[in-house]
Amino acid sequence: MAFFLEVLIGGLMAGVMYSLVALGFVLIFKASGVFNFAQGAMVLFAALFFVGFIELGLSVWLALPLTVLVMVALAWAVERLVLRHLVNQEGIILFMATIGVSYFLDGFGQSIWGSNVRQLDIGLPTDPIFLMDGDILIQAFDLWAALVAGSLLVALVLFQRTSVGRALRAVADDHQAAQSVGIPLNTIWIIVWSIAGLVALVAGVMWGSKLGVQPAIVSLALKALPVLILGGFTSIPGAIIGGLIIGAGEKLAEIYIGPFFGGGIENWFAYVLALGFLLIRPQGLFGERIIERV
Amino acid sequence: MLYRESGQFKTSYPADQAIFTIKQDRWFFALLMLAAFVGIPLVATDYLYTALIIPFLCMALAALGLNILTGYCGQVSLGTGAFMGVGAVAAWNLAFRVPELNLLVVLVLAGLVAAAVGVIFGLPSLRIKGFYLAVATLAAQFFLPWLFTKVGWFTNHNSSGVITVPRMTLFGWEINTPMEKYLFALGVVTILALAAKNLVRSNPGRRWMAIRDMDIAAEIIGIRPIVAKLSAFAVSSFFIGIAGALYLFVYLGSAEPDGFNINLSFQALFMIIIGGLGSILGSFLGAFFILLVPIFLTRVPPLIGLDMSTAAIAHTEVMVFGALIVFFLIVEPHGLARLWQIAKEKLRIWPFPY
Amino acid sequence: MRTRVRTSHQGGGVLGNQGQITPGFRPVSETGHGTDSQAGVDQAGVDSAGRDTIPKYLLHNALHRRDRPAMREKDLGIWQSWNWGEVAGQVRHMASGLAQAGLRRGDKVAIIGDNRPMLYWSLAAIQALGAVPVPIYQESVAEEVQYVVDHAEARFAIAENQEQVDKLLGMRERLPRLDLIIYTDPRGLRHYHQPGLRDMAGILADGRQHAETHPDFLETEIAKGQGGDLALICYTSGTTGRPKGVMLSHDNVVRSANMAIAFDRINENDEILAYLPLAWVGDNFISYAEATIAGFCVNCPESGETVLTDLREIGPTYFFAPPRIFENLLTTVMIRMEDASAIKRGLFKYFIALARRVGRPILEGKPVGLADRLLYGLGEVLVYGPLKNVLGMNRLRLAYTAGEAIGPDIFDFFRALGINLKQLYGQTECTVYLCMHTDDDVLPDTVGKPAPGVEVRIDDKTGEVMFRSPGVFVGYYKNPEATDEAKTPDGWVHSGDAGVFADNGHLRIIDRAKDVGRLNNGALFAPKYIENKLKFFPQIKEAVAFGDARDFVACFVNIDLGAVGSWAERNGIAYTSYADLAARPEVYDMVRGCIETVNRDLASDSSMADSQIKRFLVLHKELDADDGELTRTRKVRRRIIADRYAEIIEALYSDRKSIAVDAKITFEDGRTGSFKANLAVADAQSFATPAPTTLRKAG
Amino acid sequence: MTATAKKLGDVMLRVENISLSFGGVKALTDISFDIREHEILAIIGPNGAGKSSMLNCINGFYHPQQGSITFRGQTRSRMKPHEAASQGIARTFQNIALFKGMSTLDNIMSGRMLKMHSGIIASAFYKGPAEREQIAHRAFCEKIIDFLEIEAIRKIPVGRLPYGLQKRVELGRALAAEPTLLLLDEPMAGMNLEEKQDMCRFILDVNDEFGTTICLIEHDMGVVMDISDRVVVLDYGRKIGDGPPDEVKHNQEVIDAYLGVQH
Repeated sequence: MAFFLEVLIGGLMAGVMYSLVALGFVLIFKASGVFNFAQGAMVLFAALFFVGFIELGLSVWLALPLTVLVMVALAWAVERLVLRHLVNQEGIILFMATIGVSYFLDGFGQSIWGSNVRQLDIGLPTDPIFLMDGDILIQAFDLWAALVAGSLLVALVLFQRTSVGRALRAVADDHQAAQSVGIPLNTIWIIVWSIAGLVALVAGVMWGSKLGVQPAIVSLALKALPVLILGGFTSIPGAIIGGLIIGAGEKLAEIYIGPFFGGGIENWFAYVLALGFLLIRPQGLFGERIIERV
Repeated sequence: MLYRESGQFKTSYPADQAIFTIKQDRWFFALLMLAAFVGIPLVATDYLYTALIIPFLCMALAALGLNILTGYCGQVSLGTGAFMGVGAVAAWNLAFRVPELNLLVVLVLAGLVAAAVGVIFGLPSLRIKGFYLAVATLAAQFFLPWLFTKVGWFTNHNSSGVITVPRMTLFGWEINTPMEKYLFALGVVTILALAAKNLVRSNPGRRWMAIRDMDIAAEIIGIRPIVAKLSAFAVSSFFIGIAGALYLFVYLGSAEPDGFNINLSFQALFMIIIGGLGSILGSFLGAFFILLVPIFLTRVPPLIGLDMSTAAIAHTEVMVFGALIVFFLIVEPHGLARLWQIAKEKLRIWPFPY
Repeated sequence: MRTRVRTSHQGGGVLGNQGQITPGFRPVSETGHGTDSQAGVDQAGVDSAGRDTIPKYLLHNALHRRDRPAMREKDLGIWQSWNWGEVAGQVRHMASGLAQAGLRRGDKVAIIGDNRPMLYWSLAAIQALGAVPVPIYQESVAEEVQYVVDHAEARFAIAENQEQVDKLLGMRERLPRLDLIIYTDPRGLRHYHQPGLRDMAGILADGRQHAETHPDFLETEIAKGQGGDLALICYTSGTTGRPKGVMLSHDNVVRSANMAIAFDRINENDEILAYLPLAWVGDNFISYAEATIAGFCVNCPESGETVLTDLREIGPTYFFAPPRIFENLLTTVMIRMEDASAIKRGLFKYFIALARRVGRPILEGKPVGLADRLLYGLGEVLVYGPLKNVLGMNRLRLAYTAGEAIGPDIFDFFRALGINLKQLYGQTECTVYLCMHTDDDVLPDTVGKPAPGVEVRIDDKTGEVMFRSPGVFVGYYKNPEATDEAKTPDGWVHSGDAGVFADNGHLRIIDRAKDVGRLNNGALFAPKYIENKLKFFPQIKEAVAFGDARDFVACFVNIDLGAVGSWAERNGIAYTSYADLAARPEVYDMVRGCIETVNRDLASDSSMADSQIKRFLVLHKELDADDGELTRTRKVRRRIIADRYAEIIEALYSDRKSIAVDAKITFEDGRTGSFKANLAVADAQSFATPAPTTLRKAG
Repeated sequence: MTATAKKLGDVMLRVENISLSFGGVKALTDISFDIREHEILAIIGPNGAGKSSMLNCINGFYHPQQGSITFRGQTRSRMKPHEAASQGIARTFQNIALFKGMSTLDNIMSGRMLKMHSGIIASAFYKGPAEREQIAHRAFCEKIIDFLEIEAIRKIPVGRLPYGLQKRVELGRALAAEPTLLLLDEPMAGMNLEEKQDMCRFILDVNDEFGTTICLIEHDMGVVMDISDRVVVLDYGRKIGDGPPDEVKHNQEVIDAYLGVQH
């Protein structure tokens, strides 16, 4: 029982990480209908720059804003060089475009900062914490991560209430409406991608300091996709809950089902879980139902 | 400019529906085939075969398969690598466990196995569309290679998990040298490409394109989505499976099942984006282009006197791919095939602009 | 949908029957009978084998060219094809069917519709029975149709489709002699139950039955026919009054055709596109008579809109077109090239210039420098070949233009491309031709020398062209006075055209004889000659010159909406309608430019110097055949114009600067309205005649 | 040839008390009417009256919460569109739903899919049965092309065609299925007068030459009065009129609906 809880909590904590990446996807999808496959690459990208700056001797508090700038610049570049030219294309084309972007960032980041694994320590406590008189062990780091994720979420929810936030939701509904809000579409996209960039940065930092900054992060980030299917592409809470479910689900599966398959199932379990889920509820946990009109 | 179509009128539907309706095109294609079957074997070096030509054939076939699914039926898939893996593993097991089986039979059976698996993973397409489906196919991409590594039977419990191809013979013809392998692959690919062309210009093709262009209308004229989509998955996977088998048999020779990973999937996807969605020709052009880029990147920088570390080259390669994709999607979403088509049109109405 | 009677199975009928008539029949080798059919044609075009009617040649083809293509039609997306065997089968059934329906020797049968195989076959079927086909222009309005059908006393009418059937039914009570209307395309006629209306399919079905019981009915009927029999009555849309029915005998047609075939070495390998009105003697002559006698293949376009596409697909080897078609082709070529890339335009300009220099000599086998030959060869690859390909002329070996004078540079352009374009002069009364260019002796402003077997002389008093030939028509149907007017007792015929023989023996036509007038100062005035010079400008579509019994020459001009329109766009001149564009001062200036060029040209020829145009105006509406201002063949109807526009004409000869007109216009949807327009009358500069040394040498 | 020249057969399709709503929003309320063999029935009504929804119910794209639709004697519930198609119901759409990537010919051929049976294998070989089938059906589709007078655009991708022609091609695609009931959703929307006249001619010809029963939605009253044998009027999802054109023309409720009187 205790062991189960420990695994469960561990899984939930891991899930938080997925949620962080998924959040980025959702933000962009909600605002621009673009399925941003590059979110994972953005996580690595952010992490690379962050750790890179620190290695250059900058303090965390200097590196952070700098990296934020980088991510904003990136958002601007993406809008300028990619989105702007694909405005009226079908979603699937944009999706493929983001795959391209993903590759580009991947290559770009690494050709600047190299591809070897880097340790990242932003001073988060890593000592274990024992609950239920020692039966359950939790990494303090995971708690912190959860904390950060939580606060980020709160921030986002608050942001949604601001005029810009409302504008963003207007865009999600339809682009004409966006114009009426008074903020040009391009600007809105830059904003959204910047925010997604920040989220990516947070995720990157968290993951970087947990597993070290390395290209593998990208493929880890792919885990956010099943999360989206579970939570629905357009729901922030969905992203969080989905993340938790996936995280917990795959840990538990690894421990309790894995052995029958000789382990290593967590790199696909999430997908199969999501896939099964799709068949029952295509629009995801929190996604709205789509009525097709003729 | 080179066309002299006037006087080439059609007095029957078969003539009017032929693949190449213009005499000049038929000549051109005939020359191309001549070059492929006779010319290349005369000039190509072993390096050329192994580094470019053979992988080109295999990947072109894979791209062709993916194009049927994505380009013609509009269903995005990121599972190409995995389905190639299915084909490869199936073919290897067949060849290994039933040695007396004819090589062609092996390929076909491997393709059928892949097709079956494809259909299974295609099931979600009945409920979900677009990105959802793309994600769903990732499940296949991660699950299948894992399966092959975990379940020893697939690799005959080989400790290293590596499968090595037994020596190949076709009707007593020993296929050893790169050239022989090339000719074999070429034969297979040619036949399959023709089959693909036939499919897309008759019922199945129209069914797929109808679903792609407007699935609602398609259903209302009596096309059953389940049939259309699953047949697309089946045919696509069949091609990809055979491509995978070739990839292992004539290109790699020996491989680990999880070598058929997501990068392969993306490579195939890039090939059809750059080559041209919904075009048989495009699949080949795209494959050629994508495979040329790395060779280009490794060869050219030294020539212009700057030496890049292998890592640097690898990274630039990835970057270039990314940039190319975005570039093509923006500039010519229909890829090289469309450029080719435009050029051809220009020649046909030369000297007029329209 | 059009009913198609494919006859691959019935075609055998011919062989079957022939089998009984000529035992041991074997198809002759292709090369063998190419000459065979021409076998022994003497100077007068008489066939030694005794074939003196076209149906007799049809039987010959059914026997000796059974499997060669005879006819194609673009229908249902492909070129449906019939070989001579199948055609003969069709004709066999149609003839039997018509006979069953009561068609008798000597009856007249009206035929009205587009160029459809079924209608060409009906020509043969009707002639086979010794009846006389009377083709009618398919765009004729009901009244015109009624007049011809009634005047020809037609008992039967074969109509292509609902449109034509409606015209006939609408006039039914005014056509007492018309017993039966047969339509070939049943679409939309499902609910027509009028008596005396039948589907051709039914006729053919009857015919098929009858043919089974009377296998050699067709052969015996055809055998009864003789050269002297009437082959055809063509109603000429004369420039004045009611159309006259020109009667042509089989001798006329067969001999003329045989000589034309020999003249241009036309053979069974030729291909033509039948797109000119079936009712025009020229199409009847080429697409039916020549085709049957020489045994070449006739291709029918899918529809009016697709003619150019079909032309391109077929790529005929033998092509006949009035000048305006070549004009339009050249205009579209030039307009399309405007938008081409600079490089292409450069290439085009360079090689066309080269072609204009050396193209004709090369075509006519005259000596040309090696360098030029090589360059021309390169041009053939880069420009001429592709161009001819796009125009559907790359297989063309023989092209004729006739009916009107053709612009010299249009004419030169096509010859420069290596297309053997020649001119021909003739009329219905002489069975199509009198003079033709020979391949090696071609001049843009003449119609060539009299063809073999044709005598031509100029009446020294009136300057009218007179002729005598085997093709001379029998007479005008039910109009002996007119016949006597046209024919002199000694067999010479008044052509009605004024012409002159150039020193080199070529004939040059200047105008209709009756239109040649004199200015008040006594100088010769040939309006058509002037008008043609104007019409040679692509911007000018029509022109009407006045001057007879006047002090000076003045003219109306119709601009060409296509050419001037795109010119206007390129020069940023906005316009709403034809009338609006026509009234633009810029357009007036442009037209004045053209007129003054013509004046210069006229001035250079002392005999014409006085015909220089002093005043002109651009007409607010296009002259139109539907309004009776032009003939169906787009010839100007002077009388009608003269009284319809009397007021405006007076304005030309007054000193008024403008004239108000009340114009009727017809909208897209058929409604009509009228608007007030104010036409400007403009002056043009004229020039002094230079010293006689620079007189244009004839030809 | 006029619509009145033919006799109307018995009921082909019966709509009984249909009600349809999307998430509470009522699109159709208790609609009932018949469509008779060989007739041309027009459904008219202001925008948002539920006309298209009605067609969508008939060809199985929407599934009404209440009521039943009986086609040729068999009442069906939750039928799929492709099933409706295989029963002989074809339709065109308000905003053209052609397959943009395909040529005119291919679009029309695709309309014939239900009649073509050669499978993957046969098609892959092409030569032989598959080709023979293609050709047989090509010939039929060419007749439709000829009928609709669109020879000139046979091989042009429909995406490049002007609006009016696209409408024609879509009609052609529907005809290719040789339907017994043809549903036309605003076949003349956005056409100029000439195009409308052509379209009317085609609709009448179809109804006449092939005896196809036609149910169409149209806004142009002139057109409706000219070509339809019977008119059903919808307003706010309710049926407010049903009868011959001139009868409906004088129905007060209808007039109000069109003048937009509140009720």
